[in-house]
Amino acid sequence: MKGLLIQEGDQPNQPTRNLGVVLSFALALSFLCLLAFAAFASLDYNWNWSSVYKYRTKFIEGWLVTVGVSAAALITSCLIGGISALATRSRFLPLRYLFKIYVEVTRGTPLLVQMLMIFYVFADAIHLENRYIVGILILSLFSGAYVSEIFRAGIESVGSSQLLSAKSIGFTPYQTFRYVVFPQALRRSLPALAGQFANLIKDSSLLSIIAISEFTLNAQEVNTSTLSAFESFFPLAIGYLILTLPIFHLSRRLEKQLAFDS
Amino acid sequence: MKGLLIQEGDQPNQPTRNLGVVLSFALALSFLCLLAFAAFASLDYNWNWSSVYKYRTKFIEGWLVTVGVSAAALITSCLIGGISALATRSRFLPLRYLFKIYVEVTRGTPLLVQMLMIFYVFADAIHLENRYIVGILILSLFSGAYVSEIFRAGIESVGSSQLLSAKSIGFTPYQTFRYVVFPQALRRSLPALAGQFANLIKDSSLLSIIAISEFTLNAQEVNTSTLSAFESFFPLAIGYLILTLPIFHLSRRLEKQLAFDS
Amino acid sequence: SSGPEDNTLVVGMELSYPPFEMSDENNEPAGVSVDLAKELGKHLGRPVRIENIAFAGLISSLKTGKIDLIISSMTATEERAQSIDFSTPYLETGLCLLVSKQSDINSIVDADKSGNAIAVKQGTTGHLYAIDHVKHATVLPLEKETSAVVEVTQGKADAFIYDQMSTFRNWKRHPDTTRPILKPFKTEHWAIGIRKGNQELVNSVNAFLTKFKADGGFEELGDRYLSEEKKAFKELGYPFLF
Amino acid sequence: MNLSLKNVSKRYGEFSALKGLNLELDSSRCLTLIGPSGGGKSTTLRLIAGLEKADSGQISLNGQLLANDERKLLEYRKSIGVVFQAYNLFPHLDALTNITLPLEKVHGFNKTAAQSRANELLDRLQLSEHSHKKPSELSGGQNQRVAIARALAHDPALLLFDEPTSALDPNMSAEVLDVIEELIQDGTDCIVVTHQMSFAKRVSDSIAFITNGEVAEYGSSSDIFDTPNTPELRNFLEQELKY
Amino acid sequence: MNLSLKNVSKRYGEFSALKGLNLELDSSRCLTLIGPSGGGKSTTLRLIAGLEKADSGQISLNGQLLANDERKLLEYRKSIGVVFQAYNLFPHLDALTNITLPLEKVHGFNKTAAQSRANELLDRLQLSEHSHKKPSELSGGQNQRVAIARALAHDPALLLFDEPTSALDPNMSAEVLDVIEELIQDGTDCIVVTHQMSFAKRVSDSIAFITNGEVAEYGSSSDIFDTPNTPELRNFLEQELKY
Ligand SMILES: Nc1ncnc2c1ncn2[C@@H]1O[C@H](COP(=O)(O)OP(=O)(O)OP(=O)(O)O)[C@@H](O)[C@H]1O
Ligand SMILES: Nc1ncnc2c1ncn2[C@@H]1O[C@H](COP(=O)(O)OP(=O)(O)OP(=O)(O)O)[C@@H](O)[C@H]1O
Ligand SMILES: [Mg+2]
Ligand SMILES: [Mg+2]
Repeated sequence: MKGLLIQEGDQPNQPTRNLGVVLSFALALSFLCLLAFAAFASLDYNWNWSSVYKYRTKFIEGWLVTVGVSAAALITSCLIGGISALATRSRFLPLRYLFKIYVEVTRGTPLLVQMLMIFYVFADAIHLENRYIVGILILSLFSGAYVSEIFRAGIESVGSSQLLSAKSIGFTPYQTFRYVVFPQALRRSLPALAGQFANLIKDSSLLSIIAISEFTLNAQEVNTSTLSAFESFFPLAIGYLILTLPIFHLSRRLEKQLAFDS
Repeated sequence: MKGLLIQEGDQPNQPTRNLGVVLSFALALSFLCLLAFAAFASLDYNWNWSSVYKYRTKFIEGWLVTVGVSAAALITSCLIGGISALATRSRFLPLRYLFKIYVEVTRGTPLLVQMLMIFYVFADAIHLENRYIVGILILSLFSGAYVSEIFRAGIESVGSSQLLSAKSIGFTPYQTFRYVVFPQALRRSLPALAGQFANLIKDSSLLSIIAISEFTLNAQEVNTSTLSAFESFFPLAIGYLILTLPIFHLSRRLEKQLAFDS
Repeated sequence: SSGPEDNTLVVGMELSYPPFEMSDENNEPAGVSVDLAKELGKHLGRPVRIENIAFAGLISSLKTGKIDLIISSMTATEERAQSIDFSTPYLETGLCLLVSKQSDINSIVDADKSGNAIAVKQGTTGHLYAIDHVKHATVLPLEKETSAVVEVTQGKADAFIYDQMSTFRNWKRHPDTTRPILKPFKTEHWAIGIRKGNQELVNSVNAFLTKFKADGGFEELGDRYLSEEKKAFKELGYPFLF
Repeated sequence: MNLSLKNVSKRYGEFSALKGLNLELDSSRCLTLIGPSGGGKSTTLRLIAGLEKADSGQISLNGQLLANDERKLLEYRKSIGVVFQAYNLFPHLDALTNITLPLEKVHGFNKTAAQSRANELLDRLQLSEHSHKKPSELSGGQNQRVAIARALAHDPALLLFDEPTSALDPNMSAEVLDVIEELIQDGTDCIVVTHQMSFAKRVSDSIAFITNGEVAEYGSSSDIFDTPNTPELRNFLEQELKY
Repeated sequence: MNLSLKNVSKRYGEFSALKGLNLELDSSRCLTLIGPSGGGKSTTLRLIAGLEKADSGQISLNGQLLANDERKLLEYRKSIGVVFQAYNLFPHLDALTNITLPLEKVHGFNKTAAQSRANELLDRLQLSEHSHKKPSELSGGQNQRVAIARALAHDPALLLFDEPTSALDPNMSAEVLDVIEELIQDGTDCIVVTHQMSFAKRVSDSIAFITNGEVAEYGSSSDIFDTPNTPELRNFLEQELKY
């Protein structure tokens, strides 16, 4: 039992502690599995897994679309978010308010509305026809507003003594940002950022409304085709977890690596 | 032109600066409005506003459902998030991992899947029939996982010298949390928290799939009923902004009030 | 849902397919299916409650006992019949096309050319038809009917496969930019969905439908909700829905 | 005070900050820790304050072994006052609240009593004008004085000061010294880390010379300053004289 | 160095930290700022360093008015070295990188040159063993020494030190003093804030006494210490002697 409790002064790599970690994890997981099992057992439902298996290529194709679109949007949204975070702190006020309005309105309205408006109104006006490109753009703009706020919070968490110090050693504003503010802000932003990336991946499912046949849409189509209520949600959940868990894991590792005590 | 630029040493309440702020805001807003106007003007679409007006009660009723459900879920998700943030730092490892798994799986899978699974499987198993209660619960569990991570990041951003200091003045762990960690963590978490609350409000639209006739669903139904593609998205966007903008505003004000320099 | 002591008849439908399933200005369920459900309730002597459920969730809700019946313009397909039972059909309609006003497409064969894009609404029989039969054109499965129409008006899609009545109504809504090709290339039947193993209810529903039809109930519903369509279909020489 | 540290060691990761430190004092009113920078003075102070746990060895104060149990440690910590080398004030609270918070929440003062006590100390340390500034708005010496006020406010039985006058001008240092001397007179024990030998000479009756994670030499004030035994200490004190 | 501050004032919100400060030095190698805590010494230093802007008044160094333009200020800041009272090291970088980063990014050293320069200084300040620790893992004096090393590394023309030896033992203080004296010999100018009058006496040729946001008195080292004019300064120095 003692291995399941950790003491304040414990070193992270003691053998009893490692055993405790594995045991605790197993305990927690099996508890949850049991719960799920009990719930499903009480459900009077006629499972039909073979038809889900039949449609496996549909799952895989959808998943790949989701991966591609999300990856592209992830990078673009970081760019947009970074620029916007800086612009909302710009000394040129119209620019600052432009981006502030962008951030608030984008975070304040549903992605659904933005998706339809941008695709059928704005993209149409400038004759941007490729739905994948527009889709990635919409997703990036949406997520970028959140990333912008996350970065802003990170930037503001850097104490003024750090900025004074950076100035004193002759850093330009850019160097101050690059070597002092950014590393510290990144460390503080990582958890929120990882959450936002997971959101982006999941939000990409809304691209189905402009007929991009991504993972969720395809899974639901399988459900419709096979008239199953639940079966295809298992591959769906797993498919998203395959993408999101590594992000969380990576973020945790980076958090540890970049850790510093202020 | 000069009023549109702010200098480093500027005091926030100089009259030229105030004028600059208003002007800049107006400039930015009109630029965006112009852009929107141009895009809509180029759209060849047969607008039909009267039918939207006809369905106003439908909008209002849906909006009220969204407000009620979101408000309830917001409070519950903060509770769940707070408990979970503490539990993921608990010294009792099985508890810690239980909540870690909860947080990662919940953030890692689509709300859609969770909604259907919990409503049709888990709630059914324990004979919880009221869809509003179940809906609020699902939403709170989902959002709670995000809140948990936001709190965790905030808690971890408090420097160890603060904890040492709190210990030295004889604070109990609870008092340390209450008077030292929480206020500092809250300040750092506010921007992410506000974003998450906005997300929760918007995510409540997914409750439509368990037949809760909330705002988005009703707005879409009006669109289908009147065979309109865009009209009801305007009230929809405004309806959500009425809920989300005050949150952002409040968060900004609190951020300023609680500001401190480390 | 209905316990043994509560004999309310819970009817599931998605209230987004006017004039069959919709909400009125007071946000109350209304439309052909709602009236039909109420008539059925009267016939069975049970109070009726309408549950508004997304189309994709209807069958799950029925199977898990959250509702007793589906009356939601649901086409009785073979696949669906494997997991739920259907009453005798109460309406016949067909899939047809909505195309852009300038388009020279006149049939599904014209539309199914490589380089063309055909819009469908996700999960509808039009979608299923497209999956099985559209060989050359790209299929655009859209979540919303209105999006599909906009795709056609903007030339993003060359045709939209949908049922006759809706196609007619969408054309009426956008007469300057669209053109309907109302001749059906596939007919289908709507029926009431009932949970499997409930033969008694199937029988009484069927009995009701027969009686309702004989009493001219459907004629009356058509006049109440679809008078314009009824007239137009008569002029075009297509059989009307009921 | 009766203080005993037996073979106390403390590691930070790979690094040994204390390597079996020994110190045995029978009765001392004020102990001064001196020694080169990085020698382990602050670490020793943190261990005696019960803020960190030694990896091995025993610490006892007035015959009582320092508890291992958090609840007892908590009681112990309530009876001491600590001034950290980096002050460690709470950055989100103003000077006044930094002092009143522990009084109200830990020592059961009501709000007015806490404020009047805090103001009394702030007055004495010439900070009344600055009581509503947050730590980031105070000068170095002002921060240090607030930290001193916080440590003194609840009349602790034992004071632990880590270079309490390093940021203060001679005037202010003298004032702080007066306060400390008064407290010692009134029966408070204290342990002070300092680099100012004059300070050590004036207030303390015993001195320990900590270098390289060990106590190289300790004894009464006069012994240490007049007849240092180890070459390290002799060398350390010589520099002081030269300069 | 030729330094002139004319009627310099600086407010923080409602609070006047400097209230029209005047100082005129024709040629001085090392100026020491002394005065009571909260008097405005650190603020004056930050203004001279071009890190904050005065609300009114003029500062000129060697005949050159301190630029208002950011680009020129940047060039100026590259030519100085600052040690802050709270050290202000970068918490996310280890000691070595804290020193090499500005060398590499601002002064164009390549990586090896920067490291060897940093190690040379770390050696001299007895920190080689701790070069891979982050600031939170260093003792108070070690942090201060890293800050000193960072300020010296690029051989600045002007050094600004805010109580550079407050956390150092006499031994280490002497070492730092030696370094500073060598630099002054080699032509570096310096301005030092200190509370240690012995330090002031030893290294500086001129002294300014700052109190209450003003320079109450300034002059050559000997003038100030031997014949103080103002009662404030006399009082200030008396305490020092007493103690
Ligand atoms: N968290 C840590 N990780 C690694 N080393 C540490 C840590 N904390 C302290 N040390 C090391 O332990 C040694 C003793 O530190 P301590 O703060 O006790 O020194 P000190 O005697 O107070 O020095 P100073 O007079 O400079 O304050 C130092 O060499 C320091 O680098
Ligand atoms: N950001 C700020 N907001 C308000 N007041 C400030 C701020 N910064 C400094 N002050 C005040 O300005 C005055 C001068 O501060 P400064 O740091 O220059 O003093 P100092 O002479 O260096 O004192 P010390 O010897 O204690 O370091 C102090 O009274 C301080 O409280
Ligand atoms: Mg120390
Ligand atoms: Mg100062």
